[in-house]
Formats: sequence, C-alpha cells, structure tokens
Amino acid sequence: MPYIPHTAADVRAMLGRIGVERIEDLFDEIPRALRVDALPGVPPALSEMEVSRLAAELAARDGRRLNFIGAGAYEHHIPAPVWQLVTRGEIYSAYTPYQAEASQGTLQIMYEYQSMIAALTGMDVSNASLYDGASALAEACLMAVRAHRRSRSARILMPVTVNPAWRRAARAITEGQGIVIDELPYDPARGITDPKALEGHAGTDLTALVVPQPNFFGQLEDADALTRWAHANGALVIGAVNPVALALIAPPGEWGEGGADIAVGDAQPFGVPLSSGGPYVGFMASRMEHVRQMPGRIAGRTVDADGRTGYTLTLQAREQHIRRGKATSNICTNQGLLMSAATIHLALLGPVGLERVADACLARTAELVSALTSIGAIRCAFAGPRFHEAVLLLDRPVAPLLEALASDGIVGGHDLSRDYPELGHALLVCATETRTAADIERYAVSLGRLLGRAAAA
Amino acid sequence: MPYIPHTAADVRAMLGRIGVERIEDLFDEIPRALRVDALPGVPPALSEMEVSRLAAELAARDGRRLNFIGAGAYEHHIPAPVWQLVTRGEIYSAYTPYQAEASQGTLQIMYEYQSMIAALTGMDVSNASLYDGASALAEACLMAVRAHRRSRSARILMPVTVNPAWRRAARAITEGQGIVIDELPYDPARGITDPKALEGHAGTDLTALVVPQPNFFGQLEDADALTRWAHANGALVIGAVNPVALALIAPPGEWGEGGADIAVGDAQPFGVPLSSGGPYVGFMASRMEHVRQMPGRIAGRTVDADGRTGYTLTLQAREQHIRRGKATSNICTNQGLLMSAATIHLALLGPVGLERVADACLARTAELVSALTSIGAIRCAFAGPRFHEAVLLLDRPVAPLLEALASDGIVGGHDLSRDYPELGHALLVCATETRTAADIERYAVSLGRLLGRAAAA
Amino acid sequence: MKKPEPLIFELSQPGRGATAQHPPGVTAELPQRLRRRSRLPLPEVSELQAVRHYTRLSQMNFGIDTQFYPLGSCTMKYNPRICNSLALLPEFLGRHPLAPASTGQGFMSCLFELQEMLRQVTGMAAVSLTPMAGAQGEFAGVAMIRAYHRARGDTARNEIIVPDAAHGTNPATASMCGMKVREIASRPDGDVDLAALDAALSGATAGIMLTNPSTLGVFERNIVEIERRVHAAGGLLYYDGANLNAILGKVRPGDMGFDVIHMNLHKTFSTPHGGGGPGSGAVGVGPRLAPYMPVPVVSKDDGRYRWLDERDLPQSIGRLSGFMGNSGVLLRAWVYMRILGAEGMRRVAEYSTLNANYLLARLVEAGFDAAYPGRRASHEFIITLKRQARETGANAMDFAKRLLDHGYHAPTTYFPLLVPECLLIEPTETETREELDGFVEAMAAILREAAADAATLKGAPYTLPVRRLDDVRAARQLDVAWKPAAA
Amino acid sequence: MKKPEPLIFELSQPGRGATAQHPPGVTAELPQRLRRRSRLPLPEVSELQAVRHYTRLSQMNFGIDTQFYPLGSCTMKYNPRICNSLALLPEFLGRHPLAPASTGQGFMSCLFELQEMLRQVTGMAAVSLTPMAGAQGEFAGVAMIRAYHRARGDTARNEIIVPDAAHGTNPATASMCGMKVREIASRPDGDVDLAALDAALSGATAGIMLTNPSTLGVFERNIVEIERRVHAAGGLLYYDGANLNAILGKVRPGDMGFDVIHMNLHKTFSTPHGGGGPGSGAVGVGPRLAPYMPVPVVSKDDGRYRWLDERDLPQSIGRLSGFMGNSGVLLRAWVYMRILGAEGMRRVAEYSTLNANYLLARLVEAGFDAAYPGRRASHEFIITLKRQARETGANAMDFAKRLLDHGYHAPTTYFPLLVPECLLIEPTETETREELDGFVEAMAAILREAAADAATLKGAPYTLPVRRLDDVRAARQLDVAWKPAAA
Ligand SMILES: Cc1ncc(COP(=O)(O)O)c(C=O)c1O
Ligand SMILES: Cc1ncc(COP(=O)(O)O)c(C=O)c1O
Repeated sequence: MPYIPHTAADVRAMLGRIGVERIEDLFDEIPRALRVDALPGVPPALSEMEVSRLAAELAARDGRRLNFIGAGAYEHHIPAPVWQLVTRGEIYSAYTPYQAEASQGTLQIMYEYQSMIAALTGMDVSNASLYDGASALAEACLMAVRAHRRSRSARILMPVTVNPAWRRAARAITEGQGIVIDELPYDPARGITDPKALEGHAGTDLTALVVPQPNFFGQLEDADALTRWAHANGALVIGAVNPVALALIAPPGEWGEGGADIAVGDAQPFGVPLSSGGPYVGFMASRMEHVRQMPGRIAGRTVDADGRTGYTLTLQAREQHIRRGKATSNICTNQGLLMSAATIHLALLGPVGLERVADACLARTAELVSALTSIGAIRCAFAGPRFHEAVLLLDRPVAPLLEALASDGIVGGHDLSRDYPELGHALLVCATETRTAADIERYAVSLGRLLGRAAAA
Repeated sequence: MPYIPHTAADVRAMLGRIGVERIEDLFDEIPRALRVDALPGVPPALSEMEVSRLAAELAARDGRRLNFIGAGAYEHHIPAPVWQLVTRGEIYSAYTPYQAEASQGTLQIMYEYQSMIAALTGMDVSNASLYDGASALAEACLMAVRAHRRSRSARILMPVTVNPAWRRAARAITEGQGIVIDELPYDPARGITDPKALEGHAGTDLTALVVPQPNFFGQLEDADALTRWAHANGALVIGAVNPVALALIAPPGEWGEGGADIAVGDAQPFGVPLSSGGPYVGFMASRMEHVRQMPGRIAGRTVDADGRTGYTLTLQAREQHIRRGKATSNICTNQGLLMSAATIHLALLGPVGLERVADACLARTAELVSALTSIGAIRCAFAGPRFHEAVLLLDRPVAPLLEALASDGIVGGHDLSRDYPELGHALLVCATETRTAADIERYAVSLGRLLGRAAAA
Repeated sequence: MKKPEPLIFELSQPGRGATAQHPPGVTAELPQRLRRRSRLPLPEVSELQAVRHYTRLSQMNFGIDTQFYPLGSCTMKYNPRICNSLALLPEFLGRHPLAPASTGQGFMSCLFELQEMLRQVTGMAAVSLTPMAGAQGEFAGVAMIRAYHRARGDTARNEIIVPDAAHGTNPATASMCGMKVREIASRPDGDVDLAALDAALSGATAGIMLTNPSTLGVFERNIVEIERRVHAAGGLLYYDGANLNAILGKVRPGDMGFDVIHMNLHKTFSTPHGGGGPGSGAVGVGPRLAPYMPVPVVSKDDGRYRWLDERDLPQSIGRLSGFMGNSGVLLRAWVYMRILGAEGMRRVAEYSTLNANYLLARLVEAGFDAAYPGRRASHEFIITLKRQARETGANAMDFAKRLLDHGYHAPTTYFPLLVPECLLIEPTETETREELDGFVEAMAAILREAAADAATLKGAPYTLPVRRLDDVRAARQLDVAWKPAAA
Repeated sequence: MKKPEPLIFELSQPGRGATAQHPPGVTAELPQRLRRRSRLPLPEVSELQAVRHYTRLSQMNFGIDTQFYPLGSCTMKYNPRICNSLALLPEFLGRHPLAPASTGQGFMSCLFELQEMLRQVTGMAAVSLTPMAGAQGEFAGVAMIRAYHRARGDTARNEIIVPDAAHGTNPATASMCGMKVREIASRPDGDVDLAALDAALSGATAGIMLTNPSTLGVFERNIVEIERRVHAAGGLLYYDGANLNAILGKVRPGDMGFDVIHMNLHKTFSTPHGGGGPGSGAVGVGPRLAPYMPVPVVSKDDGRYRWLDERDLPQSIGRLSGFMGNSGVLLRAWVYMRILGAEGMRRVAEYSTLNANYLLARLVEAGFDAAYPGRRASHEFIITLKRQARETGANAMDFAKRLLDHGYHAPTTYFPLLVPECLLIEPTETETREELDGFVEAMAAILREAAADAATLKGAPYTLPVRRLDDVRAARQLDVAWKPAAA
C-alpha cells in the first residue's frame, strides 16, 4: 500500500482497540445512500518507476527552448545551493510555523526575507509572502482602501501599462468589495503613463494610484512625478515593481518626496524557476504606519523565557484564524517555500551580485533590441529608458512567427495583439543575464530567416 | 573571489597578526627558482551560470538512450528519496567518521549497511565499502592469501566467466605481491565453468577459487558444486556476486556445505546510477574468522560513557593509519556516499521489493532474448538458467550494429569480440525491471530493420 | 556552548560575496535620475556562509521528515519525494508559462488528467486548478456563488452562512467577497443545529460554507437534510474540502449535493507545506456554477491541449493569478494521484480514519476527554483539556509545548474556537501504529507531569533551540525587519 | 526525553514496505536448486519511516555544511553545490560506461579538459584519471615505478623510502606493491634528514614517497637536493599530492623533479567527502613513466574523444577498476576547476596559506605550542599539547572531544605519529576570519578549562548525540552486523 505502513497485524490490533470489526465500520455515520465504493474514472496505481518514466517522457515531449519571454516571469540563473537547501526535509515538509519554538528555522528565514524585501523596496516592513505578483497587487488595492483614512471612493487609478493579467486579477479579486478601478492610458511615444491622463482626476476622491516600475512594456515610468502627483491629490501610491530592477533603479521608498505607501511585486526572479507558471511568490511591503492593515503572515523578533533572541509569528490579530470575518485578508497558506528560496537566492547574490544581474539585464536587452531591429521590418515601439523588456513592432501577425520560432527551438516573446490591439503586430521580448551574445545572434538569425531577411552582422 | 570569503580588510588584519607584509611572503620557504606565477594552460574562470550552461550543453550533446547493457553496471530504478537524502549536507560534506561522537549518522548508516550486506550474502561480517566490484575482487584475492593459513602457493583459480575487466584489475592489483592467477575455461554449451576444468588442479596447493554468480555471460554457475570442490581441495571460495540476484538465488553463505569464505561484488545496483562509470561501491563480506584480514573500514556498535548505544570505527588495527606498512590494505577513502545510497535504497526496497526487482530482471531478460532471437539470424549462445544478461550470437560484426542502434536511440549491448573472440560475433544484452515490453519491442524492431529482417510479432 | 545562529546580515562583511554567482560584469546605461540613491543593504556573505547558515536554520525546524506532526486540519502526511523530483524535471522548470501551447502539451496533459481525477473524486461537473491555496479556492467558490445569483438577477442574496466550527478562512473569504457572514451554532454532538440553520436561512442567503467532516472531526450526519433546506431556500452549498482525507473514495461532495468545493492539494494530495506554502486550492463545481469558473482551465480538443480563458468562458469570475496558478504544486499532486490510483485513494480514507479512531481510543484510555464522545473520529478528532486545566492549571498550550520536548510536533491548539482547551489531532494515514503509541505514551507522561509538577510543564519547552517565546512583546515592540546600524 | 534513533531493522514490521518502490509483480522461472533458502532479513519499513530515519541520522553528523571542520590533511573546504548539480545531470547519470564513445563525447570532453588542467597545475607530462582515491593513486604510482625499473631490467630495486611523517597509505601502498618500506626520520625543523636519506639510498632503492608540503605542515626546503640525490641513486620520486591546496599555481611537482604524483580531487578540488568517499586519485607522470599509466585514459584525435586502453598503452600497469574510475567525482572536479580558473587556483594556495598562518599565529598568542616554531605554515600546521598534557592531564583527545561541544569539528589528532599529543589543523581557504577567531576562542576556553577542571574536559563531549564512546569494547566485543533475533 503506497505510503501506508499498516500491516495486517496492525490493522487487527487497532480495530480491536477501537472496538469495531472492520475498517468499513468507522464510516457508519455517513448516510449509506451517499457512500461510494469505487472511483471508476481514476486510473489504476503506478509504481514510482512507472510514473517517473511517464513524467520524463511527457517532459521530454515538451523539450527545452531558448527563452525570450518575460511578461511577468523571468529567467535568471538560480544558484545551485538554493533548491538543494529548500528541499531539505526540515524546510520542505514543515507547516506554517504555528509552534514557534519548533520552527525557528522557518521563522528566522521569514524575518530575513522581510528584511531583504524592506531593503530592496526601501519600505519599512514586509510581510512573509502573498501568492504571486498579481494577487499581491489586488491585496494592495484592498489594503489601500483600508489604510486610507480619508478617502471614501475606493477608487484606484491603474495605468494600462500594468501587466494585463495583474489588472484582470486585481479586478476579479477586489470586485466583491465594490472597489472601482479606473484605467489610465499611456503615452504612445514613450510607452509610459501619460501625466496628462492624470489631469482629469485631479481633485477627485482617489484612494490610490498604482505605479508600475518598470512597466509591462519594460519601459521605466516617471515614478517620481507620478508619486508627487498622487500624494498632492490625496491618493496613496502603490508601487508594482520588478525586484531585480530595484538593484539599479530608485525603489518605491525613494519615489517622490516621501516614497510610495505600498510596494508589491513578484519575487519569482529570486530563486524561483519559470516552472510553467508557478508557484511564484508575491511580495508586499509598506510604510510602518500601515502595518496593521497588511495581509499575510509576519514574523517578528522577540525573546524567550531565558531572554534569548527568537522569532515568532506576530500581529496575528490581522489574520483570519483570529479575526475571521474581519481579517485583513483570507490568506492563510502562502508561498513559504518560495519565500525561503528567494531569501537564500538574495543572500547568495548580495548587493553586488544583484546589481550585476540588473546591469546585465539592461545591457542584454539593449543588444537584443539592436539585433532584432537591425533585421529590418522590425522597429522598437517606444523610446526612453527600459529595463529588460521591449516592445517590437512587426510587419505581420506575431502568433504564426512565434510558432515557427518555437519549432526552431526559440520562444521568441509574448504576442501583445490581444491586450494592446492598438499597437498592431506587437511583440514583447526580454533578455536577462542568462541570454548570451550567441543566443541573441541565434534568435536574430532565425527570425531574419523567417522574415525572409538576413540579420545584420 | 569564488568560494573565498576574505575582504581586503581581513587580509590586512590577518597579515598584520602574522607579521608579514604580503601573502606572497608566506611562500618564502619555497626555493625561488621553483616558484611559478601563473598557470597559462588553465582556462580563465567562469561564473556558475556559465559553467552550468556549458555542462548542460555537453550533457545534451550526449543525450539519452534506451539502455540494454549490463556487463557490470546495471540500470535500476532508484527511489527518489535516496539522492535527496544522501546529498544532504550532513552526509555529503562529512569526512570519514574519525570523531565518532560527531559522526553518529554516518557510523550508524555504515553499521546498517554492513548488516544488510551480511544479510544479502549470507555471510557474518561486511566492511563499509571498497572502491568497486573489480578492486573488491582484487582485495578478496589478497585477503584470501592472508587468511589461508595452510596454502603457500598464493594461487587463485579464476574462471574466464568472471567479468574481464575485473580479472584485469585483479591481476594489476595483486601482481606486486606475487599472486598467481590461473584462468579456468567455460563449457561452451552452457557458458558456465566446466567442472572438468578443475580436475587438473585437484590436489595442488590452491589458495582460492573465485565463483562468479551470475557470471559475466549472465549464466548461473553451479556454485554448490564449485564450492564443494574447492573446499574439498583445501581452497577458499570467493564469491563474486550480483547483489540483486541474491534476493532470489542462493547467496555465497549457502553455497556447498559451509558456504563461501569471502563474498565480493559491486553494490552499484543499489541506488547508484550508471553515471558514466562511477563512483560505484564495492562490497566485501566474509566469515567471522577472517574479519581481522579484511581490508577497509568497519563500524562497530558499542556504548558511550553513559551506557548509551553508539557506533564507532572498529578493528582499526587492520588499517593503514595504524598499521602502516603491515595493514591489510592501503585503502583509506572508500565509497561512503554510495554506501549510504545503497543502504537507503535497500531500506526502501525491503525484501519484497528486492525480490520483485530480481524477478522482473529474470522475466524481462527472457522476453528480450525471445524477442531478439525471433528476429532470425540471432541465436542464444548458451543454454541453462540465467539472471539478467544473455549472450547472443549474430551473423555479422557487432560494433557497427551498435553504432547504428545508438543513432536510433538504443544502446544495444556490449560487444564481446575483444574479450571472447572464440564466440564470434557475440553480443551481451541485459534487461532489468526498468525495461518495459514496449522498450524490448522497440529494440527488436530497430535491430530487425538494421539486419534487414522484420521482428516477429 | 553553541552560539545561537546569527542573522545572515550579522554574518555580512563589506566586500565579501558568493562571487561564483555573479554574472560577468557589464556596464549598462541608465539615466541618473532613475537610479537608486540608497545603498542596497543586502548581506555580503560567502557561499559557504550562506549554505552553512541556512542548513543550520533548517535543523531548527520540525518537519514531517523528522517528526510526527499531528497538526489537526493540516494533514501533515508524508510528502513523497518523487513528487518533488518529477515536478523539478528541467523541461517543466524551464518552460515559460506564456510559451506557445504547442511547447507544453506534455505539461498540460498532466494538468488535464489532474482535473479529471479531481472531478472523479469529488463528483463535480468541472474543475479549475487555478486557485493558489485553499483560501483562494474559497474565494473563487464564493465569488462564483455571487456571480450565479447576480446573473439570475437575484442581487439581494448577500449572506453566507458559516457554522461556528468553520475554519477562519471561511468567514474571511465571505467578507472578502463582500458578503455578510451569518454564524450558526453547532450542537453538542458536533452536528449543525438545524433549527439555527432554519433561523439563518432567508431570501438574503447566498449560500452556506460547510466542512464535512467538519473541523470538529465528525461527519455531519444531517447533510442530506441541510442540502435540502439550503437549496430550498435558494442558497447554494459550498464544501470546504481543504481536507478530503477522510472521504476519498468513500463519499463525494457532488453526491451530497454541493455546488462548489475547493480542495487543498497541499493537504489531501500530499504536496509539501514548505513552512507555509505553496498550496493549491483547485475548485470543483456542479453544473450550475460551471460557467463561472476562474480561468484559465485546461481543455482538450482533438487530442490537443489548450488554455481556456475569458474568451471561452465569458461569465468566468476571471483570473486570480498572473498565470495559471501553482503549476509545480499541481504536478506534484498529479504524481501522487497516479501512484495512488483509485484503490490507493480509498485507502487514504480508510487508514487515516483508522489511525484517528485508534489514537482517539488510546488517548481516552489514557485518561483524556474526547470533545465529542460517542462520535466516530473522521481523519482527525478533538480532545479537550478543560478538566485538566481546571484541576492542574496546565492548559492546552502547556501540553503542546511539552510535546515538543518529547520530539512530537504539537496538535492544533485552540481551534476550533468553540471547544475549550482543545487539541485537534490529525495523525494521517502515513504514520505507523508504533508512532501513535509513542505519542500516547508522551501524552500520558505529560498528564502525569501536569498532576505532579505543573510548573515544569508551564516552562516547556526545554530542549528546543529556544524556550517559550514572548508573543506579547513581539506584537508590542514590533521588530519585523533588520535595519543596518546607523553608521 | 527524545529517544535514541533505533536501527532501521528495529523499525521493521513483517509485511510493511515502501510499496511505491516495488516494480509491478511478475513471476520468473528459476530452478529450485539455485534458489535462496534463507529469508532475506532486510528491513520492512514504510517510505516515511526510511526518510525520517535517515534524515534524523544525518542530523547527528557534523559536516562542512554545518560546522567548521579543520581536520588536518583532509582539506575540508566548501564543496560547491553546483558541482553536485552538474554531475547529476540526467544525461551524465544515465549513460552506461560501455555505451559507444560516440554517445559520450560531451562527457569525455570534460574528462579530457580535466586531464589537461591537472597536467598544467602539476607540471607533469601526462595524467590518468582512473584511480579511485588517493591510496589507489599511490598504488598506481608505485606500480609504475616498479614497472619502470623492471622494464629496464633493474629488478633489484625493491625498496621505497618513506619519511616518518608520511601518511599511512604511503607505506601501506609500498607493501601492497610488494616493496620493502624504509622509513627515514624528519629533523626537528620538519625537513627530511639528508643524512638519513643518504643512508637509506642504495641500489635497492626503487623510489621515495614525499609529501610536500609534508604532513608536518611545512614545505620541504631541501627538495632540490633530495631530488638530485634520489635520482642520482637511480631511484624515482613519488609526490603524494593528496593535498595541493598550499601550492596550487605557486610551485609544481613536475618542476621539483618528481616523476609521478597522485592528487586527491576530493581534497584540493573540492569534491565532497561523503562520510568516507568517493574520492579520486588521479595520477600525473613525467616522461619516464608515461608509458606505464593505468588505463583507461581519454585521448583526443581529430576532435573525437576515445578511451585508450591496454592496446594503446601496452606497457600500462593495467586497469584498477571495472570501468574508468569515479567519473562523477571527476565531473565535480571539472566544474570546480572551470569556475576557479587559473587565477582562482592560485588564490586557493594564497588564502589557504593565509588562513593557516593566521590561525597558527593566533593559537600561539593564545598559549599553544607550534610543533615547528619558526616555520611557515603551509595550508596546515601542527600544535603539540605535550606541555598541557603534562601539566593538566588533558591530552589532545580531550581537547578534540571538547571542541565538539563548542560546535567545531576536531582537528586531526595523533597524526603525524612523530609529534606527541598533536593536533594537525587545516582551516582551508573557504573559512572566514570570524570563524577562525571563534575557533581560537574555543581553544582558549578549553585551555582555561584544562587548567581549572581537567576532569570535565576528560568527560567531553556532553552535547552530542552520544558521550565518549568505548572503542576498546567495540573491538573486544565485536558487534558489526545486526542479526535478527532467533525466532
Ligand atoms: C478546513 C480548512 N479550510 C481552509 C483552509 C485554508 O487553506 P489554505 O491554507 O490553503 O488557504 C484550511 C487550511 O489552512 C483548512 O484546514
Ligand atoms: C597526505 C595524504 N596522503 C594520502 C591520502 C590517502 O588518500 P585517500 O584517502 O583518498 O586514499 C591522504 C588522505 O587520506 C592524505 O592526507
């Protein structure tokens, strides 16, 4: 019996102790009419060997390709220690640290993670993870509504340059609480939020403005100006940021005068593989004054009965298991394992390593853009500084090209035609430190061939 | 500096404490003429990311194929926990357990391993590993010479059915001590050691007879008869066995009347992947009376100052670090990590699992032989029971066929023409529990096509 | 003599680094005005320091892999290591979620099969795998109920009924969906009070959230009647299937008449808990709610797999994540379910129930009080230490902390809220009888200790890296992030 | 209160099993006379039991990943985790060693590059990677020396000279090759006594085995003279390069005139020690011995890699293993060397030497006696506790055991044999200054304790899973395998 240790003798002895004859008797409180005695649609058992072979064959069918998509999930080198450490049984198979004394490992990692996220974002406090970037943005909107003492409108200004999937998730998750999300258009030349678009909102009751940095197009917004505007108009600022970029660019805590109020994002770039879409790890940091409105677990440092330093879950009165219907969020299980991976990843990279990664992202993307635009028939959609993504405009539909590139072993980017039809045949491409000059050349050659043109040398 | 933690401030402070100016000064006892100041032939440093990419590309170039070779290294399913456990830092990064109190994990695993090997082989005691099966056989020959109190000849009878590589290694390793190895021919019909071949040796001074089980051809020797003959003729018996087979077939401890005297083999089939040839793990077990002649580490159970059970290295007076020139062997570092893997593997399989594996090996090989011989132009070289290997005779040279099969994704077997030219175009094939009916069919179809024949249905 | 493990920041020295992890240096251009002004106060440590630090930290944890962990409602069963290995196959790991579906057919076939298997075991009409934990599955469920009523123009239905035994996520979720929570009492025998239910039902009832077996560790015997009454009142039934361990292959929420269910794959289907996640809260729906499922959902047409999104399911409540949920968790669940097969799943219910009832019987023999005597335990059960607390002063918390010294993780304490001084105990099917017996011995020893020397008990634990922690101070003198010393 | 971890056999119950690991059952035919008669007394445990047991056992170990481990002559430096990941790439792992060379060109290119890099760092003419540990490398070396003399008809040369400081494997290897061992004394300053050398040299001299820096932790300053005298006497020079940490990129054995060297890749090149292996004892040879190298050796012709065997090297001493040695260890070493590069290797020598000299200086300041005062430490050094043992009764063993309580692995004790009450201390380059300082503090604390309370010291350790073990009983009442209770 896979994973079940009972011998026939065990079962006999245990049933005797309980005082029943058969295991079936233990189910006698279930109305007989409801009971089933088989699961005909479920396939029969396989041995570990068989399922391993099956999975390996399915994985091999999918194969491996050179990846040039970002769009919310980024390929970075993950130091080998990260997963060798987080899959240690003591981390991998532990629960949420309800018994602090038996969970000091997890709790100290949470505290270190929170410290790192606070450092990166320039904010005062961080929680110990939310599900992912998209849901973190949604939680930030809800938190802003709770935190903003004067606004009654529950109105959030959301630039269209925010990741479309994140916008959808924010809408789906906040809708029940009557939150209004107003979208802000972008400047077609620079691909960033048009300050003019804000004008119409000046003087109205606003709860918060979301500032993506870099934005979904990879372009760097004028976060300072947007923050100043929001604060001047009584709105909180929610930064939705790529955490790698924060090694180079001003973090939310430095925006405008006093900095943003809440910062969220996805810490997937820290030690979490693309893994076909998840699990990733949403982060959220804020100013100290809002900490009691924050959703999610928070670890705190304290002392034990002997005065020794120790760590424990704190501010639990915000949470569902204490506050139930009045909690800051319903979140319970979060992304602990990935939070640990992110912490170890950051410890290994350190400030210098992370800066180098960010520098390489910037440089590689510039090379990629230049290689692809030099093919001809491809141009860059937007001017201005960007981080590790860029929108390219093509002369024909993107989807069939992406399929053809995939056959060539290249995942060539993300088709923007659904979410930004106004851009025409637009392709979002990305290069991180993992893409070499040779990779970029290979992409350019392949795409050039498909477009019927030679890539420039 | 990869893996070196020193900051510039550290270096300054440390040099100051030592009382020198520069690190270079610490090398001032080395004759100046001998000093070099560069290693021009060594390539420049790569980051972990770069070397990962390089290694992955080299590995991908080699690819993966369906394997039908055994010949001393066997593909078995390895339960997932095995390597997740042995690569835990506390096992992976520990040294030989010289400080027993800080190494109880390793020592208890050694004790458990020894117990399992003793159980499998039916012998009294096992050491905690030798390098591999081949060198274990060599050590067994040397041990037999030390252990045999009456024999002066240092003469070992070695069937030609013993793995040719093991025979070569045994020769190379024992040569310096003047050991004579006499080879014994095999019965061409059954592919096992011909009892008649022994007759000429009767009554001479013999130190030991090696009995391979199963032998290199996969055939099962008449171990009982060989053991009886050896003991009757005053020779010790060294069993060279496949440890998986011992789940089904009589172990050395049951051979003849009193059992073999020494049993050796390679425990690679227990949790150790093929890994392009190593590291594997040689095992050696013997009767208790010979334990002081045994090479290698041995863990023993004892008690601590409080009377608690604990484990420690024992009988160290046999070893080089104590006995130096008079030690039983020069072996020091052995195969600890693989020994641990084998232990965990066996704990997970248990007696029933191991029997099932052995049964499957027997059955799959029978299917393979029948599928390939039904192609036509291929026949089985030997009659009689076998374990998971078989010698097939073809009508044309084997090497080019194997290359062609490799292009077809199949590693088709081991060419015997070098070691057994008398067999003609002979191919040694193997199927373990990891080969499915579909795999066998795929091989048969591919080979049939190459031979210009259709495989029978 | 060993020192406590410092923070990684305290191991840092300026100029140190795990430099093998640094990519080759390049200089990139970026306008000064956009640049970060402050130093990045991340730790600067060597690779060995990091490895040693996190290895040591890990050793301070209890996990299933090291200890019996009978945390009720959490289903701490063995997490098969193979699930981890296969979810980490390089092709699965390396695939970008937005890569063309043609490059992910193998991966998607696993997810499709998982959807199908979950459909079978729940008896629901359709399954969406996208919610990222139980609470998000609940959210999806209540949001679907809300969408259903709205689509029918039934906009007055804004109340969710929740029994007092419910997990905290249930009321929290209802609020998050903008619903009013109506709590109803349980009866002394653990079943829902039908009179209280009737009193709560009205034209405002959007639905009821039930856990069955409930977190009181008993199966709701009136489930058929409850279903009839709620549906009759125009409400829908939500099944909190965080834990299906007790019913797998024995009884199906769909057959009980539930309209929607979420399942915690990280409990029943044995993906790891990772010290707090990741999870997966897949939802199953009956025919009424199928149009509202969260996207994306895998579909199979003509042997090809593709993702259904808002365009395919225009009434969907939408998407809840950046991509398609916690894929890696889904793969682990798929592996687990394929190894178990139909028979293995039934055995989960049988043996987790056997273990719970055995442990309950033995604890009662040892002098403990069942919270619901006379009832069968499901996969878990509650003992109440009310009597012991009164007699000895040692409460549930003290017992819990002392168990740690015995090498056992504590059961869930003080939940469900309605049972005083309670321990919610869930042994799971993967523990041996010997392990359960050892736990009973430890509990009996603590009981003796409580009578003889409650003060010692109240000081527990003694053998862990820290003694009992000061939670009040943690909240009052909030210290939730290390800050560099002002230099 | 926690119980000691039982043996896996003691967790066993008949009929239990980790059945997910069982392949589908088939019945196979086998004549009864060949069948095993006795039961197979392997443990029958569940998968969780096995995982928990071995996880707990692992936690009872010290390793580099958890503790400073200054075990002299063993080079316990950080084992980069990436080496493990890449050696375990599925293609490398899954490849059968006898598969056609055409299917292993990637793998073989790594090995070829490793051979070349080792050639460069040693200054030798050729390298064979096949020996499976240091001792087997030594065997190969002495066997080559023997073969060389024999091939020249110089059959009387049957003596190997070994300094008294040598590692035990040196004399053991000489014996294994059928050589007589002539031990020569070291001088009080640690160098070889040249007069003793002269006395030992004769027409019977096959060669000398030297470790340089020696295991006394000092560089042999007369190496040029020794080389001259040995070669003049017709002997060859063997370099025990178990540890190259102190000389990498600083001085090369080939340049010192050695004819053959073995290298422990599991030390200098940082593959893990695994609780006792696997290792790799690659050998490098000068031109004289190149024809005798053990096979196989990787060669590259026209861009294709292939294995050279006895047919290519007819004078080879032969093969020492079933295949080509410990490939997985070789891959790990290749990864490590490629990450270090030439500069990184030099730094290994520089910083391991810096750490050793710093630690020596600090221990001397703290009141300990250097065994070779006035000499530079190499990558390691010796302190002698002779004085302390006389004054306090606490000996090297007591210090070693007490260090464990402080969370440090002990240095090597009582080796080399010629230094009384010695600790051979090797900090390696991967440890921080803070870690070394912590070690000095612990040593100083133990020194104070020795003076104040030697009895406590002699009872150490106190904080490990067991107290000091009874080695005498272990040898006298030999218990080396669990036996099932006679039923
Ligand atoms: C009964 C019950 N419902 C809901 C949940 C919430 O699930 P999750 O933690 O995955 O959000 C849990 C687990 O914590 C639970 O036990
Ligand atoms: C100086 C020296 N020589 C030889 C050896 C033997 O190497 P191995 O243990 O790999 O056989 C060692 C290590 O143990 C050593 O330190």
